[in-house]
Amino acid sequence: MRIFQHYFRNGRSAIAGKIAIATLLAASQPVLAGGAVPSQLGSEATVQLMDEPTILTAPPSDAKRVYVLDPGAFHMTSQIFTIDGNNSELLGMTDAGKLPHVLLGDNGNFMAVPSTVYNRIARGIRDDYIEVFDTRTLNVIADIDIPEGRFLTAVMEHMATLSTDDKHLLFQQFSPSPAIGLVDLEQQKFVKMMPIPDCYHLFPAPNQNVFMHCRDGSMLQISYDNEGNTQQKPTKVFHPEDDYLFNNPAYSRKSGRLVWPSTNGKIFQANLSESGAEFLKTIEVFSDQQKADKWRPGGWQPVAYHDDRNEIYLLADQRAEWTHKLPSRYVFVIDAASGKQLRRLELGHEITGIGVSQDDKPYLFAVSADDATLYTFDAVTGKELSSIDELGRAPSMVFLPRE
Amino acid sequence: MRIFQHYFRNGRSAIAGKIAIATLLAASQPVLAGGAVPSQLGSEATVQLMDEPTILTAPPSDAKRVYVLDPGAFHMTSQIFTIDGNNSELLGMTDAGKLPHVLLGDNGNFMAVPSTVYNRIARGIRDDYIEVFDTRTLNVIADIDIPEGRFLTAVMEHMATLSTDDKHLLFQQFSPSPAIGLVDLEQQKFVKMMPIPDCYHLFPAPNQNVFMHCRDGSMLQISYDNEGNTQQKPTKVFHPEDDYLFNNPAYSRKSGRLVWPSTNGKIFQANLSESGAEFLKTIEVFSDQQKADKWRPGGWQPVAYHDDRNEIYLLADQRAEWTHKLPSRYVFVIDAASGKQLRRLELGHEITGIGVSQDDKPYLFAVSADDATLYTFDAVTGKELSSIDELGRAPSMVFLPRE
Amino acid sequence: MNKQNKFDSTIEKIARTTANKTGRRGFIGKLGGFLVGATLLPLLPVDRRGRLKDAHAATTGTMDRSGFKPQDHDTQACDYWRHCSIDGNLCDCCGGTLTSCPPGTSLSPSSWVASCYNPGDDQTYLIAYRDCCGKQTCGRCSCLNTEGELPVYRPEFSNDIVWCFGADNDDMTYHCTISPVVGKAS
Amino acid sequence: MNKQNKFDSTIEKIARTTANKTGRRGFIGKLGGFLVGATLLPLLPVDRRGRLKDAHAATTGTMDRSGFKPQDHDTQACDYWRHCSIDGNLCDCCGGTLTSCPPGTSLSPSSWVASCYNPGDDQTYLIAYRDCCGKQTCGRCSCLNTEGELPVYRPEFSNDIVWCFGADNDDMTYHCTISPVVGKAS
Repeated sequence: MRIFQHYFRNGRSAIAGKIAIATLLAASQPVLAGGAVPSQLGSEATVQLMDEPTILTAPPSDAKRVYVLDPGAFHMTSQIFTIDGNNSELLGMTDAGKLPHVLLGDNGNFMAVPSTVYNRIARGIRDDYIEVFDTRTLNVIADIDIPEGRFLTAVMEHMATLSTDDKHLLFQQFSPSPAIGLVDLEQQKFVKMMPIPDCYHLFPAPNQNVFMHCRDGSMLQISYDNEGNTQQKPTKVFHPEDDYLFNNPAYSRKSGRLVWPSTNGKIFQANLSESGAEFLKTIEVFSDQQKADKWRPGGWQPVAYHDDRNEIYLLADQRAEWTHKLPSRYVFVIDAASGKQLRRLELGHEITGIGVSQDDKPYLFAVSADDATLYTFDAVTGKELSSIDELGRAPSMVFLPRE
Repeated sequence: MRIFQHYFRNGRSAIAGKIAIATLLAASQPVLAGGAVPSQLGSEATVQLMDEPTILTAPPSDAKRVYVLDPGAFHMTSQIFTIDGNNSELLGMTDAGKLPHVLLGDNGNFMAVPSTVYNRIARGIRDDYIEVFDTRTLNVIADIDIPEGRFLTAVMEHMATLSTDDKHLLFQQFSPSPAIGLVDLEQQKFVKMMPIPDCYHLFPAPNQNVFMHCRDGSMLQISYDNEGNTQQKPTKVFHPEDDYLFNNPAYSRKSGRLVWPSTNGKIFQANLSESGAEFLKTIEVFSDQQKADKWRPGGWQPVAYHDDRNEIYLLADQRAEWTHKLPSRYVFVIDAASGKQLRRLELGHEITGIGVSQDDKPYLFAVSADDATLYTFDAVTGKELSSIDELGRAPSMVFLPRE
Repeated sequence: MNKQNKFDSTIEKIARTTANKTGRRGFIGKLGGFLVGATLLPLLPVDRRGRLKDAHAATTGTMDRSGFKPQDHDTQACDYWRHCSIDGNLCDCCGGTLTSCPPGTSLSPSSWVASCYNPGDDQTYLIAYRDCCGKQTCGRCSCLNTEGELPVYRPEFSNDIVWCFGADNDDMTYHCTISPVVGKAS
Repeated sequence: MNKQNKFDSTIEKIARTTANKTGRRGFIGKLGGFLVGATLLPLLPVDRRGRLKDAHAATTGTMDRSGFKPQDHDTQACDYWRHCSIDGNLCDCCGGTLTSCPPGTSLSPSSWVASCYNPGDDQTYLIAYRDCCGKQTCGRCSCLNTEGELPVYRPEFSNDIVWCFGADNDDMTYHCTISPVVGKAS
């Protein structure tokens, strides 16, 4: 919250300063852009209206606020849809560049978006940056330059993250060597690329700790100071090599619970904290009969976790091996403590990604890239409540505050 | 041709120079972009192949080379599809920004594309520029900065043009005041914004002349020198106020013939040359019976003209008034001398824009934004010969060399 | 057919008014005469029944070659009467309303105009379409209506122009369009 | 089912080879052993019958949950056997060919790999997918094949990465993918 207010006090003027510079640059051109109303248009250009046009502000974020990301298929521009999940009402849209991340901070009051653009569409000069948006006005409250180091992949939720206290933003670099980019949000500046071994994903823990998952099946705990100096400590190996983990696990910044399914139907769990990683008993989701009937998880964002109910939501369907990224029509709800199947929700649509609201009457949000539609279900009864369509080209991920 | 060779000699190094600067800028960042193959990938990153991958070069342009533009619906990025119209084979694609123009020079050997981008997707700092592409390699052979003055409208073919000798490129500005931007292609530099009255479109004539169409129904002949000084001379009024002309007339840079239909089915014609505009007898396309049956022209790029055959191709259908931009399923072929209907082609698809090849076995190319497909017809028999689909979001225009 | 004629005569009236004010062969006319009349009209066909939010808001009411057939109950459909000359996206489907821009966009003070027939009260109104700018094309509720739409050489009636003149930050980028009323057109 | 098993064992063999070379818990393995074998293989299933150009090249052969069912005659369909692990656009539909980039793109020297079964000769081959870069997403013949595709922490088998490392001008932008053969995988 403190950071957020800081943005409003100082961020605005910083942005205004940048725009002033842009204007100065533009003014040095022989002719200005079309900002002014052309004189030859006459009075109809600013005709007086009986209606009073305004620019809307969205209501404050709540537990059922949903953001849907449409990155297209590796396209150069993306759209983020702000949706009131209570009634599937669209509240606004936010633009981003190639394969952006959507990071919700301060209980959903701000949204940080690491993004990448090129000055000639898909070539020329690359520019990586982080935009911070007020989620009510959807105005930019900070624009932070970072090195051109973002790891460009089909968007993986946890390849960039806010720290648990929203003070820092971390993003992953793959090339030319593995590193984490550290950004100080309070100072609105990039700090350092922190070298790491060959590990992936970023799961924040309190007091400037972050965990990564490494190729060998272990986690790596990294502590960093404000200057980007790190201490790194590996955990034990927690999953076998032939259990291939999905690219998008569920992680709760609030509780530190990591929930990570494999393509063959196991779920690995850990509680991450400053003191280390506590690994829980592996869950075998499907019964032998279900396995024989080819039930397997699948989708792009296939798992969600409800903190207070300690429930895991897993996208699954009857499918052949090696079809783990295709959509699913069912969600299995699993007790995260016992590993038992609690219920199975039939969604009736081809679903790519899911999320669940963290309130006590949770809704399950399910996006279909095929339909370009977000469907909303009662997470307990599985009843479909509402939907909203025309969400771009291939919306594939949902994001909620506090998840 | 001379200009084109000049590009190859000098343009390349100019571009290389720009890229070198870009690289220097990038190098001053803490970390470089992903250009190098990451060391941690090991040998599989540059694995030796049995196949020999190459980068293709398109065959030389011919009369049936077709370019299809997909600007989307006022989107920030566009695609231009290079198609061999002989067989509907896709030869390659070219990127552009918001509402670009497609200008084919030197018998189709180069393509100049005036374009507009913003550094934060749809806001921030605007950049207008002209990219010149070699149509065989689709490489950029020049990138010319221009003032941020392009008139941004749903793409109108003749709001930018090459001069008849390919030495200059002209583009239209609307705001803050009407002007023509003059670009010297040989010198690869912007020359001047040349003030004009409230006129639109640019139809080039030899020896640094260009004609525009003005609100009052007259043309304006503009002569310009290499420094952008102009002499301006109006023609007579050639069409009544209530004959609303389509936004996309057909114009032959080769012959100077302008063919301009109105939404109520008249066709106005003029021969434009250095010595002025010669207006021809107005054609009434439809018979009284056809008018009673509601035949009217319609589409976004509704007319094409074949120089040697002196034939006009007009998109039309049975339709209500004020539906002039909706697609049509028929083409009426009109003798440009007599005004007689020669034949009617039934296309069988909802067509947005048409073009005709200028050879002696002409093909009619018809793009459907609804289908995202280019259909090819024998322009004489009307037989559908081939088609190619998946041409972006809403391809609406076709361009051919020498038209 | 009667309504169509009425509509046409309205458009023609605008055209003539424009011509009268500035001379037939002048540059761009003004709608001055109109505006004086308009600002005196107190009663507006503003939809006061609240918005009929349809959760499943696919593009509906798309115009075909049989022409624009206005309705007066669903503001998020292309055939809502006020949208008679919109080529673009309805802000009502993009996080805005019939007369408000979505959050984070900038409202252009400039507009093109059209004369739209309201089947609810059998009256024709002048609509000043304003674009909300500074974001990429919204993409929802895409409409191509051209009732009374004129060529680019009559820019004040042309919906093919990016109408972002005067928007904040010089952002000449189209997101969506709102349909505020100027006043009665007849 | 037999073929499926055979395929799986190939993938496992790759995985084990990688592990053996570098130690199971090492960082990123190398396919060295593979490459030596591959470069000795003279016979390749290159399609020498010429390209069967289909003028109407809509995306066909899309994979569903029943799995990848390869064919060996239409290189522009998603189910052509060499494309078994492509998430993206076939360059063959974008102005390139099965093994060539379209004009104006840049060919990345880096690649991810997969082991694909060719029903024409009942053999399995190692394919090194290379991305053509420097233009926006082609958009034609969009395929989502995931046969043997592994998570991002096994990047050499992951098709979710923009594989433009080493492309000209640092253009880390995805246009389309080609499917050259490395050699026999068994």
